[in-house]
Amino acid sequence: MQISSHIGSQLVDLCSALLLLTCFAIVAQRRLSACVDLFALQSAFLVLTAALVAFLTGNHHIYIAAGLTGLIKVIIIPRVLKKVIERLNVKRELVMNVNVPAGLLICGALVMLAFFITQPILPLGFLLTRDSLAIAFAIVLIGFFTMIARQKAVSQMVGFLVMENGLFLGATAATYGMPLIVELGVFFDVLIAVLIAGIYTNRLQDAFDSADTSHLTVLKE
Amino acid sequence: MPEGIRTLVFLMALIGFGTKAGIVPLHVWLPYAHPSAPSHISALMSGVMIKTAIYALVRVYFDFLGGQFPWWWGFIVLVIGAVSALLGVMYALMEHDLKSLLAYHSVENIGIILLGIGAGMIFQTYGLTEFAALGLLAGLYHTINHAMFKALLFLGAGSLLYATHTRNMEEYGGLLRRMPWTGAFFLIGAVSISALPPTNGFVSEWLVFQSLFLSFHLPAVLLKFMLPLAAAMLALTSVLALTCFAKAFGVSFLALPRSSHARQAEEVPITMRIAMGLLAVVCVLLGLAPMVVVPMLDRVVAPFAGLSIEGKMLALDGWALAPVNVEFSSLSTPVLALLLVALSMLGLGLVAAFGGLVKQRYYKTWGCGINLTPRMEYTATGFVQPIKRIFGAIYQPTVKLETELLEESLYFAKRRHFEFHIEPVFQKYFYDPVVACFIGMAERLRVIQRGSLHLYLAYIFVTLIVLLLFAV
Amino acid sequence: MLQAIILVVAQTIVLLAVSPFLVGLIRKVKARLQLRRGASVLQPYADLAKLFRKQPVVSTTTSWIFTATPYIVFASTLAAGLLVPIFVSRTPLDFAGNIIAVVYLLALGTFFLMLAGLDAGSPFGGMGSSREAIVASLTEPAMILSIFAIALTKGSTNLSTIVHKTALLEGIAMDPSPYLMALAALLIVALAETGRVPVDNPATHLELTMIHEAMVLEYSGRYLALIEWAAGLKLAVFLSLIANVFAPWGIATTLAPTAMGIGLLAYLLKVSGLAVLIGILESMFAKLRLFRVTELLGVAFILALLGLLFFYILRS
Amino acid sequence: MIEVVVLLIAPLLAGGLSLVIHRSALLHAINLTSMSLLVTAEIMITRTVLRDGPFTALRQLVYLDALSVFILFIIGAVGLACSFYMRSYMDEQVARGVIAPGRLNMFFFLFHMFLLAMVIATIANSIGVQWVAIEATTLTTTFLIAFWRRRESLEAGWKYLILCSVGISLALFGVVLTYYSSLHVLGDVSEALNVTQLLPVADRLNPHVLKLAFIFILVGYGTKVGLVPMHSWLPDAYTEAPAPVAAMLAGVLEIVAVYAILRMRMIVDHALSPAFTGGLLTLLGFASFVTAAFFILIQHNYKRLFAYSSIEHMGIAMIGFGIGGPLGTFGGLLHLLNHAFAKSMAFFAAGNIHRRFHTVEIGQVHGLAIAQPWTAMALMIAGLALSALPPFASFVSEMQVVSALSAEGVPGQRLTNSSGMVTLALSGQFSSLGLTGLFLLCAIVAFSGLLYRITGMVWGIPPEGIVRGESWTLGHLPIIVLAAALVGFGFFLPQFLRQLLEQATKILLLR
Repeated sequence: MQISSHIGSQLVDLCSALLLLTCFAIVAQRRLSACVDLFALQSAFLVLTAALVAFLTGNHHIYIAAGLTGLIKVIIIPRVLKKVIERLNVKRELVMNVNVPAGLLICGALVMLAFFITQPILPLGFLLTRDSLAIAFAIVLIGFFTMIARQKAVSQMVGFLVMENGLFLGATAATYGMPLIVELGVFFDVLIAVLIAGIYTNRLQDAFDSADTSHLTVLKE
Repeated sequence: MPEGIRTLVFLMALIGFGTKAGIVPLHVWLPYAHPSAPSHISALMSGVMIKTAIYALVRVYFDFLGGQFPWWWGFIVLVIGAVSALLGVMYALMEHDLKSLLAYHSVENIGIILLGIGAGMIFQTYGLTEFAALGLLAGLYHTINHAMFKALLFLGAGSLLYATHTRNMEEYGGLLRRMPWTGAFFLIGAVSISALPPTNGFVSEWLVFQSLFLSFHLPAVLLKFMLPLAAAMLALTSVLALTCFAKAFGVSFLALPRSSHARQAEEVPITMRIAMGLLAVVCVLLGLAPMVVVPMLDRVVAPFAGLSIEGKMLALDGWALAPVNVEFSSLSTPVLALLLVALSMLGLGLVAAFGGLVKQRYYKTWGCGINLTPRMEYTATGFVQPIKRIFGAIYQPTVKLETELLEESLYFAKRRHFEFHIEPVFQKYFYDPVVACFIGMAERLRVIQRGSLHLYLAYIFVTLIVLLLFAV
Repeated sequence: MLQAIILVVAQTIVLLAVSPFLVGLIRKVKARLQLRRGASVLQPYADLAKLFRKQPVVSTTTSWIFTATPYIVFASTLAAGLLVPIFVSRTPLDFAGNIIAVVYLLALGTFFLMLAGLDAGSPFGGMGSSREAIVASLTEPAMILSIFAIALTKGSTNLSTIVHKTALLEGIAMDPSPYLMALAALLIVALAETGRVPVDNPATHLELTMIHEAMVLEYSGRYLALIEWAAGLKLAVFLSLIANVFAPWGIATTLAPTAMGIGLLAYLLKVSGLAVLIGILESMFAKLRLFRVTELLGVAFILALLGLLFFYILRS
Repeated sequence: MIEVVVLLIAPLLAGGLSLVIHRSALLHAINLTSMSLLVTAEIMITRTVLRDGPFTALRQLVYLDALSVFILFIIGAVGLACSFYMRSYMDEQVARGVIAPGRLNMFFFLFHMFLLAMVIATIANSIGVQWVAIEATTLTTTFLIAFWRRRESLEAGWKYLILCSVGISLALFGVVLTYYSSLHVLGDVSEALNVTQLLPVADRLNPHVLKLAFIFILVGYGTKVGLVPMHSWLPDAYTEAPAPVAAMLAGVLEIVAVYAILRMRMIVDHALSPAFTGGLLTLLGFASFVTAAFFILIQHNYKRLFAYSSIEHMGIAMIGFGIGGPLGTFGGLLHLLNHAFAKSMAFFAAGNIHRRFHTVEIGQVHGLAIAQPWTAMALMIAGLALSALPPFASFVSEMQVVSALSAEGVPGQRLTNSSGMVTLALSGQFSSLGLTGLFLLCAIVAFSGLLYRITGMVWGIPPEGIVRGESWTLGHLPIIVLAAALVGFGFFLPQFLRQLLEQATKILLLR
C-alpha cells in the first residue's frame, strides 16, 4: 500500500525523535537494569525505523539488517548484560563523573552541535530521511558522552551500544543501509565486542572485586 | 641566501661546531670525555677530533658563505677565541688530574686557533686579503702544532698512567730519574705547548700575535683597540700555560716520589717511547722549519683569501718568517736555536776558562736542619694556590678544612682533611637550569596521562569536536 | 756576513762585561744612600771569579735539569740581549726575532728556573717558583703591550727598526703622553722581572720575601756563578731596552767605527744612569706584600693599555 | 591469483589447526610454516605488482597496488621475525609457569586471527571491509595484551578495548559519510565503497562531506595509530603485552592504521586540495612528536620508553606525509619501515631482558653488556636506530622528512572553516624554519632521553644473582637479521624496495 512520501518522512522523523528521547532517558537513568531496558527499547525503535524505511523505499535488504538488529540488540545483548549485572550485583550508578542535570544539558548542546555540523550536507540526502542523519550523529555523540560520564563498566557498554545504534541509524538514513558485507561485518564486530566486554567485566570483578572503572588508574604516565 | 638566513647559518654553525671544538661556553664535555678515554685515544681526540670542527668552521665560513661577512662575525669568533683561551688555561691550572689538565689545554689551544681565524675573518671583511690569509694561516699552523704536542703530552700522560696506575699528579714525583725517556719527551711537549722560542708552539703563537698586531691597518677604531687587547689576553694565556706546565712537569717528574707507585715506577716499553720520540722530533722540526710548512699551508689558504702570500711570508730565502711585510717584524727560529746552542757552549767555555770543571759533590737538600721528606715538597695544589687567590673572582674557590684535634690538647691535630673546589660556573649556571627546565616541562606534561579511562575518552571526544568545529 | 759575526761577538762581550758592573753600581748606590761605604763597584766580578773556582754542591734529589738549567738560563738571557740594539741601531740579528721573541726568550729562562726551583724538593724552591709564576704571568702582557704602543708609532715591532727610526726622528711626530705611559709601564715591569725591591728583595735569603733567590737557593759553585751572571744580564737587557727604545740619542745609525764608539759610550752612560735611578728607587720603596704586587703589575698593564688608547685617539 | 588465496588461507588454516593441537613444538611448526607461506606469497605478489602495476582479484574484493604490497612486506617481515622469536620466548614462558600449557594454543589462535585481520585490512578493496578488519584486529589483540592475566594487563586490555572500539566506531561514521557522498555519483551499487570505483570518480564527490568523513576517519584510525590526543591506551597496552605481541602491535598494527588513513586521504585529496589533509596530518604529527619526546625524558620503565618512542616516530611519519611532496612522502614511508624493524628489535631485546632480570624498572637493570651480550647489542642498535643516528636507515628517512619540512614548509595554507571562524595559518617561510627548529629540538630531547636510559642499562656491572653470559638461540636470529637490515638500508635500498617505495609515493601523490 502506498503512503504518500510526505507522511512517510514524518513517520521516519517521529521514530528518530523517539530514538533521541530514549537516549536522553538513558543519560538520565541511574539504575543499571533500567538502562539496559531502555537500550532494548531504543533498539526496538531502531528496528521500527529501519523497517519503515525499507517499506517506504522498497529496499528489501534493509529488512535483513533490521531483523539482525532486532535479534542481537533487542534480545541477545540485553540478556547478556542482565546476566552480567546479576553476577556483579551492582544496582545503581552511585558516583557519576557528570551528574544527571549537567549531563542532560550537555546532551542538549550536543544535539545542537550535531545539527550545526551536518547542516551543510543535509540537502544532499534523500528526501525521506533527510533529518534523521543529524539525529543519528547526535545519538553517536550522546553515546560517546555517556561512556565518559558513567563509571560502571556496564553503563559504559550501554554507551558504546548507543553509539552503535546511532551509527546504524546514520547508515540507514544516509545511504539506505551499507553494502551487505559491511553490514554483516559491523554486526559481527558489535556482538564480539559486547561478548568480550562481558568477559572482561567478569575478570575485572574477580581481580578488583568492583566493576567500577574509576579504580583502574594503576597505569599512569 | 637572504641576509637573515646567512646570519642564522653562521650562528648555528658556530654553536654546533663550537661544541665539537670545545669553545668555552660549550666545553663542559671535554674535561670529562678526554681523560676517561685510553690515553692514545684521548691523544687522537684532542689532536685530531676537535680539529675536524675547526675544518668544518673554516669550510662553512670561507667556502659556503663565500668569505664575505659583516665585521661582527669575525669579532665574535675573536672574542670567543680569547675567552676560551683564557678560561681554558685557568681551569687547567686548577686541575691535579694530569689528563683533565691536558683536556682543558685543548680548550685553550682551540681558543688560540680561533683567535687566528677570527683575526683572518675581520681582515677579510675589510678587504685586507693579505692579512686575512696570514690570520687563517696562523690559525691552521697552530692546529697542526697543537695536534702534535698535545698528542705527545697525552702519550706521555698515558705512559705515566701505565707506570704508576694513577692520574693524580699529587702521587707522582721524581719520575724523571726512573723514567728518563718519558720525562725528556714530556719536557719537549711542555716546552712547545708553553710556546717557548725554538719550538713549534712559539712559531704559531708568534704568527697569531703578528696577525693581531697588524690591526692598525683596520679602519674601525674599536677593532684597532680590541685586537691588541686580545693579543694581551693571548700573552697572559701563554704565560699561564707556561706556569701550568712548569707545575705539571715539575710536580710529576722532579724532586722525591710522593707515593709507593711513583717509587716503583718503571720506564715504559720501547714501543711507547718510540711513539713519543717520533712526535717530539716532529714538534722540534715543525718549530725549526716553518719555511717548509708555510708553503703547504699557503696552498690551503690561497683559494680562500684569493691570493698566495707565500712570497711575502718567507724572507731571506726561507730563513726568516715574516708576517706579510718583512719590515714589520720577522722571526727565524733556526737562527735562534743556533744562537741558544752557541751561547750555552759559551757558558761551558766560560766555566772551563774561569774555574775548570771541578768535580761536584752530592749532599742532601737543605731542609732547615731536618732531613727532607717527600711530604715537604710543593704539591700541584700548593703551586697554584697564589694564582687561585689572585683570580679568585673567576674561580670562586670553596675551601673545606676539618681538623680532628687530639683529646688532650687544643693545638695538635690527629687528622686534617683539606678539600678545595672551584665553582663549576658553566655547569651550575648554564647547563643545570636548561636540563631542569626540560625535565620540568616533561614533569608538567606527565599530568595528561593520569590513568583514568574517562579522561582518555574525553580527550578523543574533545579532539573530535574541535576538529569538526575548526577544521571543516 | 763576517762583519755581522764580529758585531755579534762585540755585543756579547759588551753585555757580559757590563752586567756585573750594573749590579755592583746599584749596590753601591744603595749603600751610599744608607750612608755606608758599600762594596766596590767591581765586587760582583770578584764574586763571579770566586764562585767559578769553588766546588759546587748538588743535592741528591735533583735530576739533570738542575745542572742544565744554569746553562739554559744564561744562553736564553744572552740571546735576548743580542736581539736588542745596544750601540748600533741595526743589530745584525734583527731578522731573528722581534719584541715577542725577546719576551719569550726571557720566559724560556724563567720556565727552566722554575723547574730547577722545584727540582731540589725543598719548600723554598717550590715557594719561589710559585711566586715567580705570578710575577711572570702578570708582567708579560704589560711588557708586550708597552713595547707595542711604541712600535705603533714606528709601524713595526722589529726592535732595530724602532730604534733606528726614533734615532733618526723619522717616525710620526706626536706628543709625548703615550711615550711616558709606556715608559712607566716598562719601568715597573723591569723592576718586577729583575727582582728588584718593590716586588722582590734580592739582598736577603729570608723565605718570606725572596722570589728569585728562593729558586736558586740550592745552587752553588759554577752553577750559581752562571745564574748570577744571567740575572745581571737580564737587568742589562731590560735597562738597554728602556734606554734605547725610549732614548736612542747617540746610538750609531751607521756602521762607522767612530759612530759605534760614540754609541757605546752613550749606551754606557745611559745604562749606568738608569742603574743609579733603580738604586735610588730601591731605597725609596719598601718591599710590597706579595698579593699587593698584583695591583702594582695591574697598574703597569693599565698604563700600557692607556698608552695604546692615547696613541689611537690622538693620532686619528 | 593463487598467491592472494594463499595469503588469506594460510593464517586461517593455521588458526584453525592451532585451536585443535596442544603440543607446543607442533604449534611452533604450524606458525613458522604459515608465516613462511605468507611471506612467499607476498614476494610473488610484489613481483607481479612491480611487473605490471596494481591489480584486483577475487571478484573486485581484493585490490593490490604498490602501497598495499609495501605494507604487506612489513607485515610479512615483522611477522616472520616474531614467529622465530616466539619459538624460544613462548617455551620459556610456559616453562616458567607464567602461561598455563593449555592456553598456548589459544595464544597462537589469536595471533593467527590477528594476522589474518591485518592482511584483510591491507588488501581489502572496499573501505567498509577494511573497517571491519581493523575492528577485528582490536578484538583479537585485546586478549593478547591481557594474556598474562595480571591486574595491570587486565586494566591495559580493558582500556585498549574501550578506547579503540570507540575510536574505530567514529571511523565507521566516516565510512558511512564516504558511502553517502559516493552514492550520489556512483548510484546505489554495492561496489560504491571500493577504492577502485571511488578513485576515478573522487573529484566529483561533494567536498564538504569528504571533509567531515576525513576528520572522522583521521580521529578514528588515529586512535589505532596512537597520535597524541588519542594515544593514551598505547603506553599501557605495549607495556603489559608479551614482547612478541608488543613487537607486532608497535611494528605492524600502527602501520596498517596509517595505511587506512592514507587510503582515505588519496580519495579526499582528489576532491579538495592536499593542503586540508596535509595541515591536519602535520598538526597531529607535531603534537605526537613533541609530547612523546618529552614523555621519553621521564620514563622509568623500558617498555613504556619504547611505547612512547613509537608515538614519536608515528608523529614523524605523519609530518612526512602531511608535508607531502616526493621527499616527504618517500621519507614517511621509509620511516614506517625503519620504525617497524627498529621497534620490533627493541621489544625483542626488552623481552630477553625481562626474562633475565624479571623487572621492567630501568633503574634495576645495568651491566647488560656482561649479562646478555647479544641483547645488549640489540638494545644499543635499536636505541641508536630509534634516535635516527647516521649509520642507520632511520637517519636517512628522518633527514628526508626534515629537509622536506624546511624546504617546502607546511602546505596547510589556511585551515579556515566554512564560516571563517578560526584561521590557522601555518604557511610562510619562517613558519617552516620555526617548525624545523621545533622538530630538531624534540629530536634532540628524545635522543637524549632514549640514549641516557639505554646506556644506563647496557654499561656497568650486573647486579649479583644475575646469570652472566647468553647462549645463542634461534630467538636471536631475527635480532641479527633486523639489525643487518637497518644498517644495510642505511647505505643502499635493495632494488625491489626502492621501486616499491617510488611507486607507492607516486600513488600517494596522485600522479
